Amino acid sequence: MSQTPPVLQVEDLRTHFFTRAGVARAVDGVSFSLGRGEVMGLVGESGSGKTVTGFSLLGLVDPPGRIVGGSIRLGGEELIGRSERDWQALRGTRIAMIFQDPMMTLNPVLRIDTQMIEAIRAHAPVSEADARERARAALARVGIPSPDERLAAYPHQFSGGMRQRVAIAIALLNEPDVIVADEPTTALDVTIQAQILYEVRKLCAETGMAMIWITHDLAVVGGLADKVAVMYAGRIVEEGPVDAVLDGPLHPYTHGLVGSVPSQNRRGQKLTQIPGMAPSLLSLPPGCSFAPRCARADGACTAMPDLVAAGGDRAMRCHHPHQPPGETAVRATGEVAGETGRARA
Amino acid sequence: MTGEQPLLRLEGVSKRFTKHLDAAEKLVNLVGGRRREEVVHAVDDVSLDVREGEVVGLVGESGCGKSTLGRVVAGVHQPSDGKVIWRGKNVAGLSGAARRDALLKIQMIFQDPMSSLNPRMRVADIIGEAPRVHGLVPAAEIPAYVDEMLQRVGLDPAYKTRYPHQFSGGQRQRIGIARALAVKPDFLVCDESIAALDVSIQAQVLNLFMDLRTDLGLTYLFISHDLGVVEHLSDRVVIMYLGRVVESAPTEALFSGPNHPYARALLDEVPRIDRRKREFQPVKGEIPSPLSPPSGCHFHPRCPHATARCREEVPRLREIAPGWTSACHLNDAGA
Amino acid sequence: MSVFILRRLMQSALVMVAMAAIVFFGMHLVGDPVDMFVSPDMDQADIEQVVRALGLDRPILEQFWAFVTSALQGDLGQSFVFGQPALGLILERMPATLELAFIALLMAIVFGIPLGLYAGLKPDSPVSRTIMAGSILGFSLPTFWVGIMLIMVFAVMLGWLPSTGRGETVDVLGVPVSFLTLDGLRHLILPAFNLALLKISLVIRLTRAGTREVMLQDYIKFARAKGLGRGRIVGVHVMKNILIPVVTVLGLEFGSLIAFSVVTETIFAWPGMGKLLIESIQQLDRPVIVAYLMMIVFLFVVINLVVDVLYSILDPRVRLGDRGA
Amino acid sequence: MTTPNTQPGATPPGGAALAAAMPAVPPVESPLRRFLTDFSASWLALLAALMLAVIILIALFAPWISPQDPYDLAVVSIFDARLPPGSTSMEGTTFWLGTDGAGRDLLSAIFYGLRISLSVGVMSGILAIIVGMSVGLAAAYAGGRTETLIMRVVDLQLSLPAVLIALILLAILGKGVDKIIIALVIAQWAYYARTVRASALVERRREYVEAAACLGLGHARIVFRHILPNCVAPLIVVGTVQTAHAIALEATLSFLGVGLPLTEPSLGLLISNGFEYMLSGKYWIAVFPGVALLLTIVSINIVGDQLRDVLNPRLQK
Amino acid sequence: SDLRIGVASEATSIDPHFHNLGPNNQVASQIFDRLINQGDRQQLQPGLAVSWKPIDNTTWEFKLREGVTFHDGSPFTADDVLCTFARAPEVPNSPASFSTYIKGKTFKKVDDFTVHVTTDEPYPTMANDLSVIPVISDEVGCGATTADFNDGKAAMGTGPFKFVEYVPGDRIVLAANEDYWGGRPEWDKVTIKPIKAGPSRVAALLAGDVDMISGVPTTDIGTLKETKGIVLSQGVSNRVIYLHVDQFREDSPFVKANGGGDIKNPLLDQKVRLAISKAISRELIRDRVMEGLSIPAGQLLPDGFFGVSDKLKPEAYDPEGAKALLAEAGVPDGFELTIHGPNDRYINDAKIVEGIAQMLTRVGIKTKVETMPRSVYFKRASTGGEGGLPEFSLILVGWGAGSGEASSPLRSLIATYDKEKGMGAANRGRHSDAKVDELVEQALKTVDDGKRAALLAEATERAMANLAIIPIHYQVNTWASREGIVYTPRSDEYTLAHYARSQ
Ligand SMILES: Nc1ncnc2c1ncn2[C@@H]1O[C@H](COP(=O)(O)OP(=O)(O)OP(=O)(O)O)[C@@H](O)[C@H]1O
Ligand SMILES: Nc1ncnc2c1ncn2[C@@H]1O[C@H](COP(=O)(O)OP(=O)(O)OP(=O)(O)O)[C@@H](O)[C@H]1O
Ligand SMILES: [Mg+2]
Ligand SMILES: [Mg+2]
Repeated sequence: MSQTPPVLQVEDLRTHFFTRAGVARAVDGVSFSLGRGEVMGLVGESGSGKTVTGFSLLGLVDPPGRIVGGSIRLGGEELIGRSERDWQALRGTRIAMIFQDPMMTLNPVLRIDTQMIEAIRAHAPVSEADARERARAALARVGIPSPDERLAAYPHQFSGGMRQRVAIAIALLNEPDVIVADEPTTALDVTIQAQILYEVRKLCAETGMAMIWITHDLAVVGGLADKVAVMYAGRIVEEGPVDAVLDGPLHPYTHGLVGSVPSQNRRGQKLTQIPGMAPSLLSLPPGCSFAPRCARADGACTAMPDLVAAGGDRAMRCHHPHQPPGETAVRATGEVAGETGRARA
Repeated sequence: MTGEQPLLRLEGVSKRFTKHLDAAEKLVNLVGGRRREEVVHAVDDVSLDVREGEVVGLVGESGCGKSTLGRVVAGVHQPSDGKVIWRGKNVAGLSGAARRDALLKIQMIFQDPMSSLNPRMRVADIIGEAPRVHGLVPAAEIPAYVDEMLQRVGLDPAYKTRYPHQFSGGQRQRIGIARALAVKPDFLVCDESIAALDVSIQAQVLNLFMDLRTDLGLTYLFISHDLGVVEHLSDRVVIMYLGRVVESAPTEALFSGPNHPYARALLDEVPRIDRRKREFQPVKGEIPSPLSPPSGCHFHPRCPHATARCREEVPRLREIAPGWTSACHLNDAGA
Repeated sequence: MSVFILRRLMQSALVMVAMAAIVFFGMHLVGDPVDMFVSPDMDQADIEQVVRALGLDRPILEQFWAFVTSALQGDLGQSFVFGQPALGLILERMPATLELAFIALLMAIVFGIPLGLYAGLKPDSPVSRTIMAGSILGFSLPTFWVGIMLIMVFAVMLGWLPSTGRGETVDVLGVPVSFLTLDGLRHLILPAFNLALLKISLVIRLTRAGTREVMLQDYIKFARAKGLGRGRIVGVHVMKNILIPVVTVLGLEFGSLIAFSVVTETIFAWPGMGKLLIESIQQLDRPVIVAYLMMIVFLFVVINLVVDVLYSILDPRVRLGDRGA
Repeated sequence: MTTPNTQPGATPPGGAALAAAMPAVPPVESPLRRFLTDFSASWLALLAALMLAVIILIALFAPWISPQDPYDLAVVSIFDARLPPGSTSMEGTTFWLGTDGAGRDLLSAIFYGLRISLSVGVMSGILAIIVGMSVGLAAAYAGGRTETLIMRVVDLQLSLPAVLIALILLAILGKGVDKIIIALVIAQWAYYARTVRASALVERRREYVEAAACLGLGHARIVFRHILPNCVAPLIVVGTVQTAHAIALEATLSFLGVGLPLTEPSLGLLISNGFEYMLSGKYWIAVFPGVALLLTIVSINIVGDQLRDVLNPRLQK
Repeated sequence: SDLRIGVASEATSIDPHFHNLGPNNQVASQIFDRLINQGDRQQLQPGLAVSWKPIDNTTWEFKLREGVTFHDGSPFTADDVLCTFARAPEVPNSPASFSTYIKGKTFKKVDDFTVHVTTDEPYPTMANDLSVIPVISDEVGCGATTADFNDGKAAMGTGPFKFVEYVPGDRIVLAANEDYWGGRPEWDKVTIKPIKAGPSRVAALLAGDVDMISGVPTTDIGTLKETKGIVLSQGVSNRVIYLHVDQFREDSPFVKANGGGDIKNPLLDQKVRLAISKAISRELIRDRVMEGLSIPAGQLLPDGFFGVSDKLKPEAYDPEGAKALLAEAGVPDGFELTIHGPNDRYINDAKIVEGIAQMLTRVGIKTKVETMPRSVYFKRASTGGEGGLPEFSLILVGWGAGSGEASSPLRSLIATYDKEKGMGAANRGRHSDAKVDELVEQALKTVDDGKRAALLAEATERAMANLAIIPIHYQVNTWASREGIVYTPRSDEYTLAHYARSQ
């Protein structure tokens, strides 16, 4: 996968919010790249900057926020510094987004067909009938039964799961290269979430779209993604293939995160807990922002660690990382890695 | 189980929410209209025993009646049918102080740490109000008592003059727990109590629950849709679907092999960090409207094994192994 | 929907009865209409004759009963002052009031929505701040004061527009309207604007608040993520959403326009039913006051009903049968 | 391993492992302080608040700061009627804003008028709030048929414009401060009832109410100690706007001749009297009270506007 | 040419007999004639009758004008007169009919142009009575309903103008009667617009929307005088503004001792009433309240009207004298009093009340003011008190003598309240003086004009000496028109198109 040139390459992306209370560095030096058909999970606590990263990729950051630096290259083209008109042409065609709350992402007073057809006709001079046909096909593709009737319905006539499918169908309409999915299943029921995950995976495999799946649920990432990036306070602190990261987290934060998932632990036992809470982005400590909550932190942590490669496509940002679970264990099966993880906890 | 009196017993508890017809609708009916009262069977004939010190996990999809059942247990709702029996006494039959005591012994911990605390009250009042009103603690000792409660849930008593909005989500949840503990309950109903918390905070609160259980010998009804959490915490798991209990089993047994097709679907298809990249075979369809639930077994439209009988006859909950009950016609076929 | 309408009608009937009773009995507590009418030269015998003729000598309950029975047959009594059926008097003057209110409504929409939209889309620009400051002013100025000022400036000082009265009318479907003639239109502008001012401010504020709120919604962001242009987003996604509250509120405000026309009509000598009401109050013409109220309540019932139906048409989420419980 | 304690004091005493896990608490900003900073974000609002304060002070202290007691017929003389601003009376006092048709010093009349207008607005506001609040709370908390019934009445009342209601009521009741207050209360209570019910309904569904029920607290306690304080913010917003409305309404009614008696000249009545002088060149008789009324209503409305923005959590930044 | 008039109050009907009310009579006067028309000072002039005289003690003979036609061309005869007087008292739903002027009279047609009217007793005011009743046409009018008049079907008279259109609330349009017996009027078309609010009316004139307005507010007179292109016409009215004083109760509800205690009603004492009269500066009221537009009054009708006394002068302003009188009457420190008045009835009514209160306060009578709309005021003033008696102690009222004779106010305001006899109907102070009653009754039976006038004057003098009422002033009415139009002011305050002339 790393052989083919990446569809999306993000480097040192920085998006800041200039609020009355100060500058919130919501995204502060995020870098990653995404290959064709690749699914990347972006995990992190609430407020760590996941959504803002997603918005930045589509140029949708509203004042008081602003992309202050870095580079986003989509298929080799630099997006930062483009005009709003250029962005508009890109959105929905080359890069699309799905939001968390399916109840809120569709305009409640417009019919589904209106909302779908406009998305097609905004980008190509397609006839109404053709656009409708494409919309119908898109609905069918995401598993909505009797799409013809559904086109004429209003969003409130759909359940949450159906709405999210419609949103996905809209994102797919113009077959973008990259889809940013911002916690699209968090608000849904477990069984519905399973259905959507199933369909999304199928679609990615079929169309070769790359996807960034934003979530705070490690289990979903484990089930869906090829690789995972863990964000903390606006920065990516660890990145790598899913199995490797979940089985052998290097960064203490990732380590704590994985350890706090109950099913990783033996029943009834105390969970690993990360003390404290996420820092305010307005007053980040100098150096490693996780240091105040980190059991391993020492004086060195007052200096900002760089994102360094850790072998096996992995990278992390820590002065005192956990050891990978033995040279041999890195490639070990999930079972074994799970055991070691638990033993440590 | 026999002989030993359960701490809490639900006998055929139902809770219906009815929207009555108004005069205009009745009039329309008189002239041949067909307006019906809308009845939601939020909880439908649920029987359940909870023994002292036990942690019972209650899972199910959204709208299946988990919270309603929790509220009935906590005494916030009166059951439409059936009995809630607390330490052998029907709560509905109690009155005065006895009733109040029974009510106080069962406390609830809520989902949303923000909305479950009155934003206009200081922490000290939130926690101290009930003990003071009920005279559980002499008025002079309330401040010390509040401090004690705060410490118990791991908060600095110095914060007690603050308002809820000045705390983080996890801290607020602790305040909610302290408020419940302040009336010295025996039984906690936790309704999605960690769902709204951040990943790293969830573990803190879960650990607190486990500590309280060992320290105070509390009994829990733990409502959650996160199977991982339920598995981790509970001794027994009850699975609900559209107001009915479909399966109830000891945790280990259930997670090793659920009996009801719905339970199986739920357990299988939910992503878990230790089972990655499995091929999903999700249950089809969505949870039906509780206003017009399917006939017979509520699950039959989504069930891969549904038969004609499932469409007509409501399956009864029957014991398939000691302490393990399930409501599925397939069990009869096998038996 | 039919249930909804039925429910409304039942409630309205109840209100009308209650209203009639309250006003009927209330009106009998104040003053003595006969004192208002009789000419000074009349002696007591003549006066008593009038009292008898108007039926005012009978016990109040009997009078009420007579009123109710004839009201059920569509007769709301005879005006003391005009000696004509009160309802007829009101209906005769209704077109003038409705016309005024309609034009005012139109002005509110034509001025209010674009300004409000602008202020909502650019909440921090100086123009928006000016619009909002202006709207607060428009909101605060008492109608009667503005009316006087309008006459002062546009009729007296500048002489552009006539000061009072209704201009030339032409009959459309038997209803006299004045907006079709130049003279009529000229007479209409000032009072209509006077009446509209408050509503313009209201629409501006409503539109602005709606716009600001809608612009924050996820679906707007999603529409942008689809690559839609600003024109389409504002013109379709935002507009359709804000139109719902604006139209409903405006519909309901139509009623208040009719009510406030009492003030405007008095100042501009506009021959509508508001002026009739004020005069009837001053002259204690009880039957007209009671009939006016019944009429107004009825009108409002109709307006509310229309607004609700309109609302359900505009907003797909609303199903009328479900409301009210 | 040294744990850099960047926020000293954040770790509570009480050695449990749990306590050690305690995160720092955000710096305390008292609600009042936050409210004040938010409110003063707009200089216009600040100015309006200041103006309102001055107006209220004037109204409160009118008898002490007015050059003349405009009700004292022994002082007021029609000799001094309709003097332009800056004239001096027979007795030598200066009428800074001139005099009206009865020879009252306009400045004093405006001060007293403010007093009456404001007290009519505020009194009716307070009474309407009390009535509306009780009704709204009762509706929200009782639910069911009671609520339906109450809300129907409220809806119907709201569908009839306040001017009309007040107009008819005053036609029945007659003139007088008490009468107009009654009329305004009847015309406006429904706004408060609706507001309170709306927010009480929201609050009632909040989990803290359920928690209170779970803790065995009584209904009255839940309603008044828990629900009510949380409904106050929208009530304040509606209250300010409605007070401004009430003042304008009173002025309008006085203008229409059904409001206050001549001897208790509110600003509305002063304007209404001045209306007669509109074309006579004696502009001051109508214009100065008009400006006073305008300043009052505008400043209340601006303050109300800002309150709405500040108290509305949805628009909070 | 056309004339557009803005008037203060609206006619409620075109039916001339529906309501005996100023605005209605004003409109009727232009469409219909009376047997005897009233001139600008209400002097009697031949109308449809060319002459009238008593032929014996109880019979009056009216000779009718020949050759007069109604607007539809039909000739006017005695039949029209008879049917008119038959219909006038009988109009259904009439809130105030003309029956007062007709009852007790029998009409007889002698020939087509002679009518005899007989009464039981001598009836000197016959001509005055019949000068207020518009004559309608036998064919179209007498059988018609009020509605028929309003939509024009029956609105057919012999007057100077023909009915064209009536849009209630908005306008009445009239056209010249080409064949008017008194000569074709100057205006081809007359539009009468009711514009109630004074400033609006003035504004309409200034804006050129109307050519002439009636009831110019006193406040605007100064400006209008100075406005180029506007001319004013002013004339004294038959309306006297006066105070009624409670003279029948020992404890009057609105009179209190200083400090609020009860007190024997001092108003019963003529000296106190005189003190009040002396305390009031009628000149000041004229100058400061009425903008010069009133004439201080010393009796019931202005000079020049029938039956007024030439001995009576307005009471001079004398505060010291007033204080002395109060002291003499045993209330040297005055007392507390509330004066009541309407605020929407007479020119500047509320302000006058307030001015009076100021003046009374200055002589020691601490006076409060309460004004109210007439809809409330008159009922309370007449029957609002205990037992249906007048409620107030001191009130401001006005009286316009419709017939232009002193007998009208004497009979209604001064004569002892007596339901049976129909006397003192508006005597809200319940002043009672047998001597005055006797004089008035005698006058009402005296046909000889000279004797009657003397009797009326004597009654007036006696009543005024006793301060049965306290007259304040006579209103002066003002019309304003654009330059080129002059209006001859009428003392009955009517605005009639044929009294307006272009120059
Ligand atoms: N409009 C804004 N104004 C100011 N700050 C903002 C704004 N939007 C986001 N931020 C800041 O950016 C930070 C990151 O927000 P973001 O929404 O990306 O978090 P997230 O990781 O998506 O969290 P969640 O899991 O809760 O969705 C937040 O802490 C917030 O302070
Ligand atoms: N007060 C109420 N009035 C009417 N219906 C209600 C009420 N409370 C709950 N219901 C209905 O009862 C059903 C069960 O609701 P409940 O809240 O118990 O579900 P739940 O299992 O807790 O769902 P979730 O996981 O979303 O919290 C739902 O269909 C809901 O609409
Ligand atoms: Mg997010
Ligand atoms: Mg729930």
